[in-house]
Amino acid sequence: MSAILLIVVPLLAAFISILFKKASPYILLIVSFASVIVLGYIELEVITIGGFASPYGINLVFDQYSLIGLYIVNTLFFLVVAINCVKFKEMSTILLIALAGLNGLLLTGDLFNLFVFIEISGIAAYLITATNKNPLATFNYLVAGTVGSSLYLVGLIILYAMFGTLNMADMANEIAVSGVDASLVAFPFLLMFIGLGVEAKLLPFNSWVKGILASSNKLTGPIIASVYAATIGFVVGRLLTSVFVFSDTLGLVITIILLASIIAGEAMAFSSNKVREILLFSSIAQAGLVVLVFLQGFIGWGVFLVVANAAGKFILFTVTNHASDELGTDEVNDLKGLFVNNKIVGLAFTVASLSAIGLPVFLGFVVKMNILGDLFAEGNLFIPAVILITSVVEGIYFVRLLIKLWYKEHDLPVVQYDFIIKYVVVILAILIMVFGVYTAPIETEANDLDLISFVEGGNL
Amino acid sequence: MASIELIIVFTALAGVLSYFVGRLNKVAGSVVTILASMFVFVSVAYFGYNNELIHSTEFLPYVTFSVTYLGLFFAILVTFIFAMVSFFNPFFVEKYKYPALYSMLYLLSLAGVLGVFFTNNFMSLFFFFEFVVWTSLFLIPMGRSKRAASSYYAFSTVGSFALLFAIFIMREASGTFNIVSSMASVNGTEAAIVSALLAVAAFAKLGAFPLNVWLPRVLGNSPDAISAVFSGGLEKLGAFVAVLALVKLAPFGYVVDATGLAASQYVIAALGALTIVFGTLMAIRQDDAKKLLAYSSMSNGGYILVALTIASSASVSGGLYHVVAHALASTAAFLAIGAVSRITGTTKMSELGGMIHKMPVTYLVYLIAIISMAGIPPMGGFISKWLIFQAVIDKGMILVAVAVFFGSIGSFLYVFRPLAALFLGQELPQHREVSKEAPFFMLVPMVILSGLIIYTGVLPNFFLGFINNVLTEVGVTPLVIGSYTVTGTNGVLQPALIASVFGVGVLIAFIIFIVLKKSRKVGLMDTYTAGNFIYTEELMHYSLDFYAPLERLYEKYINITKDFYKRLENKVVDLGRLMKYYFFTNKPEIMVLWIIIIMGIILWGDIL
Amino acid sequence: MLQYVAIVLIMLGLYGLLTQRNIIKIIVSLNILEIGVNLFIVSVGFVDGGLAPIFTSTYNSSVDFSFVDPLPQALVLTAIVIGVGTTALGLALAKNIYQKYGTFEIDEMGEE
Amino acid sequence: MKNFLALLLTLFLGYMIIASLSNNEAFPKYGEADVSSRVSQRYIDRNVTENPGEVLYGEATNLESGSANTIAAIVTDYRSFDTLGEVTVLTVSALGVALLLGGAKQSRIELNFKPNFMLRVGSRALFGIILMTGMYISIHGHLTPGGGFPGGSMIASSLLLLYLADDEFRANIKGVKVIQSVAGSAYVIAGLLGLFIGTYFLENLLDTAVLGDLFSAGMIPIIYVLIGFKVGSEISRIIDNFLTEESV
Amino acid sequence: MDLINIIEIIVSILLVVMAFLAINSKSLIKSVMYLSSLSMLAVVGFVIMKAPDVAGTEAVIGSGLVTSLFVFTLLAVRKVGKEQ
Repeated sequence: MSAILLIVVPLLAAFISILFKKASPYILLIVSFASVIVLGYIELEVITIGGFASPYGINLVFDQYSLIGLYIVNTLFFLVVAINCVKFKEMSTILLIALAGLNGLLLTGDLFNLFVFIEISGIAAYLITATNKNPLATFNYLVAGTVGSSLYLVGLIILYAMFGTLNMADMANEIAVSGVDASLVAFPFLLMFIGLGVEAKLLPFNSWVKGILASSNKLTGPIIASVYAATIGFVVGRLLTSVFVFSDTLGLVITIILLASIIAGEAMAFSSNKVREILLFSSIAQAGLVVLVFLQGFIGWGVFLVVANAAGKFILFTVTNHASDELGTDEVNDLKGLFVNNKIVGLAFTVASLSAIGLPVFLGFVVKMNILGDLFAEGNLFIPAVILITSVVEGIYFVRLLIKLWYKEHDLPVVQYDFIIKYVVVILAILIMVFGVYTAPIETEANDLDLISFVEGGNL
Repeated sequence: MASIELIIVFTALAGVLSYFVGRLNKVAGSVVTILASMFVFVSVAYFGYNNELIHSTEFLPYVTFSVTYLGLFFAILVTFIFAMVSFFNPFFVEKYKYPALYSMLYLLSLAGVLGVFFTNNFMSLFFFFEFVVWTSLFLIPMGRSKRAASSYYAFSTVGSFALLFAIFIMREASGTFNIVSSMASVNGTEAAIVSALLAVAAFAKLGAFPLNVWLPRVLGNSPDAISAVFSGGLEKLGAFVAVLALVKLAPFGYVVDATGLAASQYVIAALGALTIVFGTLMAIRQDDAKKLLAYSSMSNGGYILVALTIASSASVSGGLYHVVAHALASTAAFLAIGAVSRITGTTKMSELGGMIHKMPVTYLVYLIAIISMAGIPPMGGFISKWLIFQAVIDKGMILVAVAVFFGSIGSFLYVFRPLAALFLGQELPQHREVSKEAPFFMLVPMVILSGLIIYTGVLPNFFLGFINNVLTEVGVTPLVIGSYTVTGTNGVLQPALIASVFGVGVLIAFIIFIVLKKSRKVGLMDTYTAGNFIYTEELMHYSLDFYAPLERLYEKYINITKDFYKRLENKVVDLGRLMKYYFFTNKPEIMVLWIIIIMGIILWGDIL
Repeated sequence: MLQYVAIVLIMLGLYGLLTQRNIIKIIVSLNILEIGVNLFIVSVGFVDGGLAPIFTSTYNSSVDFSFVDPLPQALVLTAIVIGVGTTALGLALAKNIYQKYGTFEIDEMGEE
Repeated sequence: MKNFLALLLTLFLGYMIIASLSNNEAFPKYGEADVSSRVSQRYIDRNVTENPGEVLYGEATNLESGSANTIAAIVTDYRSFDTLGEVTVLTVSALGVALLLGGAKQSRIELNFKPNFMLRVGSRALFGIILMTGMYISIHGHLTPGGGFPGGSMIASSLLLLYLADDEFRANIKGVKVIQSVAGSAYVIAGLLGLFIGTYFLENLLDTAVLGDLFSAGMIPIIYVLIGFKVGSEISRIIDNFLTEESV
Repeated sequence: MDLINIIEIIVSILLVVMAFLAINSKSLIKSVMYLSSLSMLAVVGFVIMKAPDVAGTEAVIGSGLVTSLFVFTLLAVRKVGKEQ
């Protein structure tokens, strides 16, 4: 079986489901489930499309790196769909296309093809967020996304003019071979970075995030904050570690942007009184951290940081957004005592937030410790200090939130969770704990990934 | 023979068991905590004292243990405190929101504490540290304040992360996480940074100035049993780290020739002195007995810091002895207050009085505890303070010495207040009917603790002998002790003699009190004031606000640290709000503006 | 020349986004930005005196001619179609916004 | 004033970009692009997988991509996957417009002018011509400039003409949907055929014949026609959605 | 100087002017019309740069369809405005 089916089958299903409105939720459910299952049966390879070899035709790189990305994204996507497909029937076709776009983002080995998939998944995301009933926020997202992708395109074209290729691996090769001064490629890389930064929620480019996630519902919250964030994380990781070359000034500017993103994100989360806002600003900070980690070249642990974040944010957003959908408010004070009668969901939420803070025995801890260790090993003391200080802030607001949600005497908010939400969040929480304790497979995998060399066509 | 690993695993499993038992029956779950913590204490103390603990590991991944005298010293002490306090659990468990969880977390944090003291690997140390923080964190909000938990989290995380930072620096220097070898491998600036970071960790755990805000909040607002555990047990984790930071690592900075002390020692001693003064002054002001004891704990933490930073044989042994003395005394005091609160439902001094009539044993326990805290012979607190005073004066730290003496006098001033307000004076009508002596099983630990307090005061040599082992291990000359004498730098102390003199004195006073009893008990209504008859049974005792003029002197300055952190928090909130207001509008212009600025910055170099 | 104009158009698009607070104007600015980008892409492949990259019978007789770069043009085709998709969506959203707030001016909508 | 400053700022940035690009020796000056060093040279020479020698109009046969229009070759052959994605973008935005502008559409939006009889009839006639032109462009995409995108859009604009000329007119949305779905699916299936019959997804299975013939270039005309239908139906749907509203 | 260069210069100037007008004009419909003519001028630009395919596509889609969508939006809105 070829990995291209992961893109094509959802696409075909989407085209077909235009005609069969009634059946479309089931098509969506089946296709998204099948893409998780199928992943186990596909062998790693570089797929050439149309029979034209790599720098000339488009290729898809199905290596260890994209396999992990596909697993996490498809699984989370399926879970989102399983929770929501009944409620959001009219979104089925769009969700199918979004799935195709996300898989395409993870697989593609061509920079222009990446742009096309950014647009596919981006436009699908605009529409998915339209279910928030906040058109202004969606519009803002659309403007930001369009500006970002236009800049990405300009950057890409400048690179094409300089090196004559659009393929990622070939581009990286050409840049290395031609030996041009790094400052010459700084500007196009910056443009592309801005384009990705918009989607990756980095600080000055993320004005859309608040509007979208602060009014998000059970569907949009997890899908934007978890599934999309994971995908973009993987894409940025691949580009940063394999293709982009950041010269001194550019590297410095981008590091400053990322640190600002982390600090401001945590500060903003700290100053918020609404659960969704807390979570969204926290995910801004995490996005900054993810990119920072990839920028330092730690592929393996960057990947698992993305995975840990995605799983955690999925639980957090699903739980809070269900509650705020039901109650019509997401003020922390109105949700006080939410978990007193929903202990199982509450435990899952607690696990997710503790993992986000980096408490031992959870996945987040393993990842954070290894990242810090690697940073120290590079003799970098400033970045770990920033990470640790912001972690304190992050811990404080999460602890505050947790205590408020767990402890209240009377007037408890009444929220019922469906059994499916319960199962999903509990399973994810258990996975977070299991891999927090049984770290051996993760460590081997991370070390394997660190050896990845995309220039030679992926790590097969 | 007993394996440390097995003890820890046993404790954790007992915690899980207690959870499930607690789900069935709340009280039964907490009884499990008593049995388990007693068992842990006995096995650690017995096998540890006889050097029969096995440190090999078979089940736990990544964790390695070693038995050191330092760890053993702390472990025995803290498991003892846990065991004693656990007797209180069955009586309080009804009141908690999640009783089964309470029992589980109690035992889990005990397991974590054991891990901290016995591991020989810094990463595991950090792991257990965090483990203790998180397990104890969720115990706090079962009490009165939810905010206390987040401030506890904030400060202890600052400490943990400072520790982590230091750990990673040491790992870079040595390539290993092993405590002994990685601490030995740092030198020069690195050692100074590591030592400073570890000191921050110690300060945070001890609640020393300026990282003190959490301690009174937590101790004052936790469930009563947990306050005792914090004050006697968990706070001592800070002392453990302080030994690593201040005694095992060399001090740094400019060295004063005359005294042989380095700048860092002066700074830490000064901060310790500030802690003492601040804690004392704050304790004097409190109305709530638990808060008062909380500030007292803080000021005693200052003693430990001062003692450990001087790092002479008298001071370190004094510091460690103070750890024991204070752990015993403050646990006893907290338990006594807890007993009162269990009976009456409050710990506010203004709402209590005359409890001595109904709770004489509790009164006695409290009395003994505060005598020890004030450093009056013949209790344990006297011995440790004697040693510390000597070391401070010997090193010529005049200002610190003033602070230390001030703290000692001050502590006498403040611990007397709850005594007068809670136990002495008139019995209050609202408590008269319900009051009775605490249940037998609550009295047991209190009495044991009081006995130990007296024992440490009369015959300190057993403990000092053990402490001498610790001293040898960390590289300090041991203290000279005879069978009944303690030799300091300026003289020889004979605690037993002092104790007997005191005993005789007290006996004489008691006889006089009994024989020449002049007073007569009357009811509240059976009196008049200035010619007026009293119609209501209102409180007529004056045991509050003893020191109002003194308080007025420093009223303005009491909130410096609290205000500082409040302001810091507000600054962060302001920053967040500003960022939100600035970046997250519905207009694309800010984003576009920043894109333009960033592009401009990158291109600027090309233009020039 | 046209390449510079393309960059100026991109900048004018950004200028529009920077100053305009009207939904329709913002979409217009986006379109200007996109046109600028498209012109820029094509200009990158332009060769002075080059032929349009289509084989015709004239090509056979005059081999000296060179083609302009066809790849950017193919990319621009894609970009244009994607642009119209975005614009249509933006306008549909604009209609929704108008239904909700009764205005196109962002400043008059008030903070959420 | 603020606007003026913003204008200065952006124009200055534009100047900076231009200056930086002209300082950049690796970036070719306008009009001096070196095609031979880029991947597109191989597209022009049609020698990505084989070496056909010199490519001559009307003579070269069985090229790897037999379309005379190199852009068509790139769009529907070399980089056909991009085009599939692009068609998807259009699909999703058409669906989105339908979703955003309300589901249960009944009536046309009222226009301010009333078209008269002549206009109606004339536009009917014109409709046919435009439609035919659109088809022609689509089908000849591999030979002449144009192809599926402008062709499809022309098909849609012929419908637009009817919409404007007749305020009662509504296209058969069901039919449009069928075209939308079938054309898209057919494109994907064409690709899958390549995967299952040949070896690669979107492989050009058919004989490419002589460069410059109408029936040449294998799959390219077929795919271009499919794209034409797809684009046409999507844009028609967008137009329909913009010109209708929920009946009150 | 060739004719084509002169045309190029004229088109360039007009492009900038149109873009500026489209952004700054007060009336929305005028702005849309300027955008349409900008798009038409871009078509000329594409032709100058030897990109007939792009030119055709831009002419039909960019200049034609996009403009009509803008106009329809404004029309629909004006009607809603009248009702209110």
